Amino acid sequence: MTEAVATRKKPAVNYHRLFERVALVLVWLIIIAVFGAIMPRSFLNWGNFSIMFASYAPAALLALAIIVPLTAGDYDLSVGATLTLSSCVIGVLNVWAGLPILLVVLLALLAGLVVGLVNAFFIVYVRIPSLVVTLGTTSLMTGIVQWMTNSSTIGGIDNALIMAVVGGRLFGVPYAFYYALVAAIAMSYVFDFTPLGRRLLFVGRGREVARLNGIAVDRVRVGALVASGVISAAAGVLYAGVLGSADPYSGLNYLLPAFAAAFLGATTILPGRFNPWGAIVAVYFLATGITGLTMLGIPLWVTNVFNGGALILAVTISQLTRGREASDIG
Amino acid sequence: MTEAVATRKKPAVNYHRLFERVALVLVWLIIIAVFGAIMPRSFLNWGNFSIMFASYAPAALLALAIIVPLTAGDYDLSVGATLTLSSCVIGVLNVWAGLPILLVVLLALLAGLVVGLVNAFFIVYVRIPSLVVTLGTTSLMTGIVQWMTNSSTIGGIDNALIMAVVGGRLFGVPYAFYYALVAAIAMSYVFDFTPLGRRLLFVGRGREVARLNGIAVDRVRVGALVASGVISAAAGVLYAGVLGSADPYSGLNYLLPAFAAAFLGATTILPGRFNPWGAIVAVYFLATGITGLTMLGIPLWVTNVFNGGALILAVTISQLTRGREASDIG
Amino acid sequence: MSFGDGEGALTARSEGSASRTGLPPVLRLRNVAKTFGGAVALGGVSLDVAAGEVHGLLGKNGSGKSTLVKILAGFHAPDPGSSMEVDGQPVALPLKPGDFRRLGMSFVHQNLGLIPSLTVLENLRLSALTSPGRAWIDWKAERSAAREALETFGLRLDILERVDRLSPVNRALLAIVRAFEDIRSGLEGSGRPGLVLLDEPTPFLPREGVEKLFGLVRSISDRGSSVVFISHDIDEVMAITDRVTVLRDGHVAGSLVTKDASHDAVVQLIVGRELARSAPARTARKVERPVRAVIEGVEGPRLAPCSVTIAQGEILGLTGLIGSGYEELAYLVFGATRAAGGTLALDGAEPLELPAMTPRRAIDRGLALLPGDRQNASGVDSLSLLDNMFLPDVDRFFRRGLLDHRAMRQEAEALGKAFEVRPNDPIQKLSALSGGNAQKVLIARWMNRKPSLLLLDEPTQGVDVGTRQQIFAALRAAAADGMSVICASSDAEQLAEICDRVLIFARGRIVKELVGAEITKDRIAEATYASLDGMGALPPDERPEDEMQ
Amino acid sequence: QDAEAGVERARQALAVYQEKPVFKAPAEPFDAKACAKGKRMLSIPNSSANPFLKGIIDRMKLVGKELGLDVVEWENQGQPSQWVQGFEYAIRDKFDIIDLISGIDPATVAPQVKAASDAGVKVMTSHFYDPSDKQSPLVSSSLTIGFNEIGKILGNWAIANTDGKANIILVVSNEVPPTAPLVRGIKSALADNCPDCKIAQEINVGVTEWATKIQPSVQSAVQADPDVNVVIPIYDSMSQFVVPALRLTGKTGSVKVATFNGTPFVLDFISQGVVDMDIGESLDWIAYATIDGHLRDACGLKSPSALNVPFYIFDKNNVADAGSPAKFDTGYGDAYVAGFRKLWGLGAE
Ligand SMILES: Nc1ncnc2c1ncn2[C@@H]1O[C@H](COP(=O)(O)OP(=O)(O)OP(=O)(O)O)[C@@H](O)[C@H]1O
Ligand SMILES: Nc1ncnc2c1ncn2[C@@H]1O[C@H](COP(=O)(O)OP(=O)(O)OP(=O)(O)O)[C@@H](O)[C@H]1O
Ligand SMILES: [Mg+2]
Ligand SMILES: [Mg+2]
Repeated sequence: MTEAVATRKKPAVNYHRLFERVALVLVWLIIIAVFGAIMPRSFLNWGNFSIMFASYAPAALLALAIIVPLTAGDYDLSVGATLTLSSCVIGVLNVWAGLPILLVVLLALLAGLVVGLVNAFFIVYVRIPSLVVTLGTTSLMTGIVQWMTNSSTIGGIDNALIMAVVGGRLFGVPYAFYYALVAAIAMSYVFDFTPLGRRLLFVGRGREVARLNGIAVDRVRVGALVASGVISAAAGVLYAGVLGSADPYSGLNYLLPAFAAAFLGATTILPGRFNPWGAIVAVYFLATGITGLTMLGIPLWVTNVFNGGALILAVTISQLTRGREASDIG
Repeated sequence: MTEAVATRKKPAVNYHRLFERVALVLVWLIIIAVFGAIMPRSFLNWGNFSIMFASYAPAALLALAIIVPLTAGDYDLSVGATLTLSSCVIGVLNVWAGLPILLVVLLALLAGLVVGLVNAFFIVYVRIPSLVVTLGTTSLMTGIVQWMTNSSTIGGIDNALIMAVVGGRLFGVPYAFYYALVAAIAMSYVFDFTPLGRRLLFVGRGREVARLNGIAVDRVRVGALVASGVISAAAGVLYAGVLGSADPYSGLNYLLPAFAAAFLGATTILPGRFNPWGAIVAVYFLATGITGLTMLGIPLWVTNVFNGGALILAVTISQLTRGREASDIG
Repeated sequence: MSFGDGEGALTARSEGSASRTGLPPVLRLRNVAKTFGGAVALGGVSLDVAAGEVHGLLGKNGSGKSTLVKILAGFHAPDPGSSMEVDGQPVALPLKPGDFRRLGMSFVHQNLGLIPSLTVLENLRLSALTSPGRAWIDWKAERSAAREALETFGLRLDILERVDRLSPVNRALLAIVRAFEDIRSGLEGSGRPGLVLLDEPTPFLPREGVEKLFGLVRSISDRGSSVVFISHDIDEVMAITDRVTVLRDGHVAGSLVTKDASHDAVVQLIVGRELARSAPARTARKVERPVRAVIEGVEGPRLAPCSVTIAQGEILGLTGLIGSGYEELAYLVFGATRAAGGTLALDGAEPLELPAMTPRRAIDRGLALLPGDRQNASGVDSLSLLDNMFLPDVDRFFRRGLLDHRAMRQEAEALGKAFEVRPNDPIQKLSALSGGNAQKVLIARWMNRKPSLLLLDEPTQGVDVGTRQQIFAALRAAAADGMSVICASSDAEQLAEICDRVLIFARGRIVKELVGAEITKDRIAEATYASLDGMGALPPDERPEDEMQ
Repeated sequence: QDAEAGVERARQALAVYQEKPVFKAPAEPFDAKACAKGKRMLSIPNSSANPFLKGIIDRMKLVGKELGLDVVEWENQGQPSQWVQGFEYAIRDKFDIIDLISGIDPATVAPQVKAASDAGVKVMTSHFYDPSDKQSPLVSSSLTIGFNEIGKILGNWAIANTDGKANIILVVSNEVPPTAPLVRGIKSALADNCPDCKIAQEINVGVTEWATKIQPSVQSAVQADPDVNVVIPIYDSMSQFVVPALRLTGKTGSVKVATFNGTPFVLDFISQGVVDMDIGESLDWIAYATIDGHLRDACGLKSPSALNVPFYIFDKNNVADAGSPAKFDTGYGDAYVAGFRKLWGLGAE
């Protein structure tokens, strides 16, 4: 009998779930339609979207960076500072020290790796809560960046980087976007189609269970933190390429939006899990809103309200859809 | 026999614990001694400390605000934005609308209360993780403040407020400090000597268990979030009083330091628990470091390194003292 | 009075203290129902608990016992239409948090309801420390009250110790002391007898602890308070209760007066059918079999170096009093807890150093461990059955660079069917399954790997009688195919049913080995207790510090 | 006809800023060494992280040293609580002058300014007020800088370089006080000299949000109105976010960028051809002028009301003078050094 009940219930549940999975995408399409109706010429053209795709690529990469340790159960608040560090490493070594750009990019990624290792050392081996450690390393890195750059913006980064990031275009969209896209594809492959992804998930959801099932929990956590360091350093490289300069201050401003996108992304595609496509959709959903609103000439404070409101609303709806069952995120 | 062993072990344990409880205070005294030795005249005088006590009072209050929901197991990232909101409410209503200052202060506190209720609604009733909700309300409030103030700093707040905050002095220390002190005393009374404090603690450490044991978990959490809203609004009032003006942007800068202080404070006085005196010690420990370094004319980046380094180091030592047992904080 | 000075087997409840007639029932429930998002946990339960009565509440896993208890604790809100009376007075449902105190109830919950990261003092005095209406906590008074309470119950604990540093036994005792202490102080305060609800308090307790608990139960029921006692151990229930009510699928299946009922009648009422107890075919397996594993000198926190050999296809039982170290062996061998020393040789191969053992290595060598702590160590509630089933060997499905989700799903479905998991939907979260079904999934996880040596810790704890038989059958079938099993359990009946050989532990050492026809429930129980007596001759300061003190 | 005249007026107005700056004595000569003797000045920048302000203070220290004036920087991270501490430090340590340099509005620290004045420490501002601003009555003297004048330069430059068809996106930060006079200047130049020019959009971004908001807003604005031909980020540090916006929208070169501050990396942007002009001031000159003005006030002389540091337009024609990579006070000539030394009664260097 129980069986029968279960079978009868199934379609209803799946219908709900399907709706939840695509809800944010639908809302995205709706706001595109609305802005498009108001500004058919300026908003609804490929140029507008292609630019939006490219200019939010660093933010998208940062959101991707965050969800790796989040899935494994650790918060990495240091991604914003790592982005700054990486782009300033590029600025200092390329512009001031005159090192070739390719080497410098590698060194920037290496810096991200080192940050990840430092975080991991304190989080995994000393067992300090991740929030505390990454709060601390954020402050540390901010100091180091100020020392390194003399607190000044460094312009004149090698044009090769700029060309590689925003110079070339494919279907009218600058390359920057495709880097983020490739990262999302790779990450969603790892998350969903490799044993590593499963291990990450298990470590995040039940550390002791994972350990007793032969998963090297510490190694997975270290790996996740290092990955987050390297990916946010890559976001820093993209950022330097998009700007053509290195700014010692801007990274931290991307921290809260990136977290917001990660959480918002966890309400869509695979609701209840941090997932790369969800994060990407969330970043560009918010970007679309901001772009549309600014094109309408609406004051910028509205975009803050939009960001906050969209996050709370989306998570609320997602929560209500799932009948207030305890959420896995956060 | 077990008894005997236990008795024999006890003093050693207590000695360790005692050391841990006062370690941060000792380090504080040491850095005071060091700076004092270097700058006996300018650093080591009451005037220096009295002003430091007063000017970091809003930060101290903010750290106190954070630990209430932290103890109950919720993160409140919105305290920084609430501080801003409250001081801008004062600016707009007092300077622009000309309302009397006392009424305006009440309205500012009321605004904090409303923020707390909104957070609580989504966190407790809709069951969205606190990190997500308060991230969202931060963005919302930032927008609202920008709208309210036209994104501009509002000077000329009623002198009565300024006098009440930094005008009068007791033992040379402006009143501002005593407000924070009173808050800490009240909070430590509630935390340690009232059933409410225990309820808060039980809710934070085990929600299900607390509910099974007849604690109205939801009510306690709502209360904690509202308290945090009101206290950070009070921090905003102090802030407006210290400056005599309302700045729509500065609040967020206090968020990470306040969290750092809350966590750092959880390594001292009552190690392993968020506690008001620990938070106060932590705020003024960091303030002392920054003040001393500034007076020495040491470049700015060093203070960031000091902040981050102190946090990580203190928590590491605290963690090692307790033999890497899983920590409760974070 | 102390939990420590236990004596022999459970004694049957004496006459005379049975329910007092004339008084209204302490607790009267009518039509109490609870639905969790469509799933019916309780379908309208009516129940009376008389004053001074010890009332057994029985039923298979998931039959709704704990749900009922949690409704009374104000944790769950019952569905509309439910009604409740206490001492003849109607009580408004749902209960508000803390109402139960006003109504004179106290609880030992199934998971004890303690907060691990707080101190003994805070947990013990929880209700006093958190009850509203006091402006001030007098810590000195609280400390002495806590010491006094522990003293009264003969429990020697440092009141400032964190609960997570206590042994499971002491944790259980702490919860029990708290419940009885609350009732005692309630009785002193209002003079009104109360109601203690014990939701499976005994699995953590050694025999003498159970005996002591029963002493407490009797003493308060003699003074007019009532007790609701939940357990899967029929013998305990027969020993202590006056009356039993059996739940089945959220409904009352029946009610019996204990002294008029037989063991089998109770079992039948619980299961809903007669249970054929299969006699293990031990005699046929007396032949010499090749050795599967030689464990030499394994040493752990509570286990003195000891050696164990197990043959292919053998089911080896480990038991003893709690704290005797038997429960550690499996974790040490698997590398879940770091061993202080010892080696493991499998199938005649080179011996492996146990201190260097990790779960990964153990799994690679064909070992499997099913921990006793299902919630925290065994399965992940928030993930699907499928994920849980293939956790140790997802790699197997990694083909041509992709995880083969289809194959996983098919295999999971087949596996679920084979182990009679209900409902068998591999995509569903583990949390959607009842405890017993979750346990089946987790056993399936390991059995599916065809391990050469399966290590089990309390495999059927909290599992109902029917499911138990299924699990036993599966184990026996696998053993017949050559799998060796080490099963640590405090449940003599279970060991008697499946084991070829049983080792009895005391104070970290193997003190006795039972084989063949010696393996009966009674012999195991007897040997367990005899083990203690044998140690009584030791000089006092070499007395091991067992949990009970 | 009228339009052409306007363009011509604009060109003429610009001419003076395109010549190498000349030194004009702000006031009568005085004995600066005697005046400075034993005096101490605490310079509190808006934030020590700002290289522009840091550069001024470092140079003031050098100049002060020669005169015997002890110049101390109050290092801070832009947090008002730290400014407050700076005031108290100055009062306690008996400084003679507190110099609020470029950014701290005396109104935002009114209680402290009052306390300092009461304690006999003269609070002065430099490089903060526009001459048209209402100044805080608590401040002893202020060395104003012509933000309004800068606005006019920006406006006229836009007119002149679009032949009177400027269609402008303005990027501003309203919470910074100099913004208002500066924007007024731009608007008045447009009103006076170019009735056909217009401001397509005025984007207000708080300083803390520059990094996240400027680029997308400028992109949207440029796309929303394809006829835009000038972007004016009023402070040149904003331009690091404006440049990529134009690059992505493919408008680099076709949309001109004009800005103010003379920050080196922006001057480098000019040589790279992604920014068209930047109005600069010599930091060293500012340092000399500030010391000059503050000393006069401290010694009871009449302080000049303005900083009198000339503005200079860098564009692709003269940006090479600023060095490669550009520096903060290169390219302005050094007429002021001799000028001030003479004024102060010092010998030649
Ligand atoms: N969160 C849930 N979501 C969906 N179904 C659920 C959920 N929890 C329980 N169920 C269903 O309710 C039914 C009863 O489960 P319950 O846990 O009460 O069983 P149980 O009696 O405890 O069994 P066991 O003896 O195996 O523990 C099962 O069919 C289970 O699938
Ligand atoms: N919070 C919950 N959400 C959903 N279902 C639940 C919840 N709690 C219990 N259930 C379901 O209610 C039913 C009754 O569970 P309950 O815990 O009362 O069983 P029980 O009789 O105590 O079993 P056991 O003997 O295993 O302790 C089960 O099907 C269980 O899955
Ligand atoms: Mg169950
Ligand atoms: Mg139960």
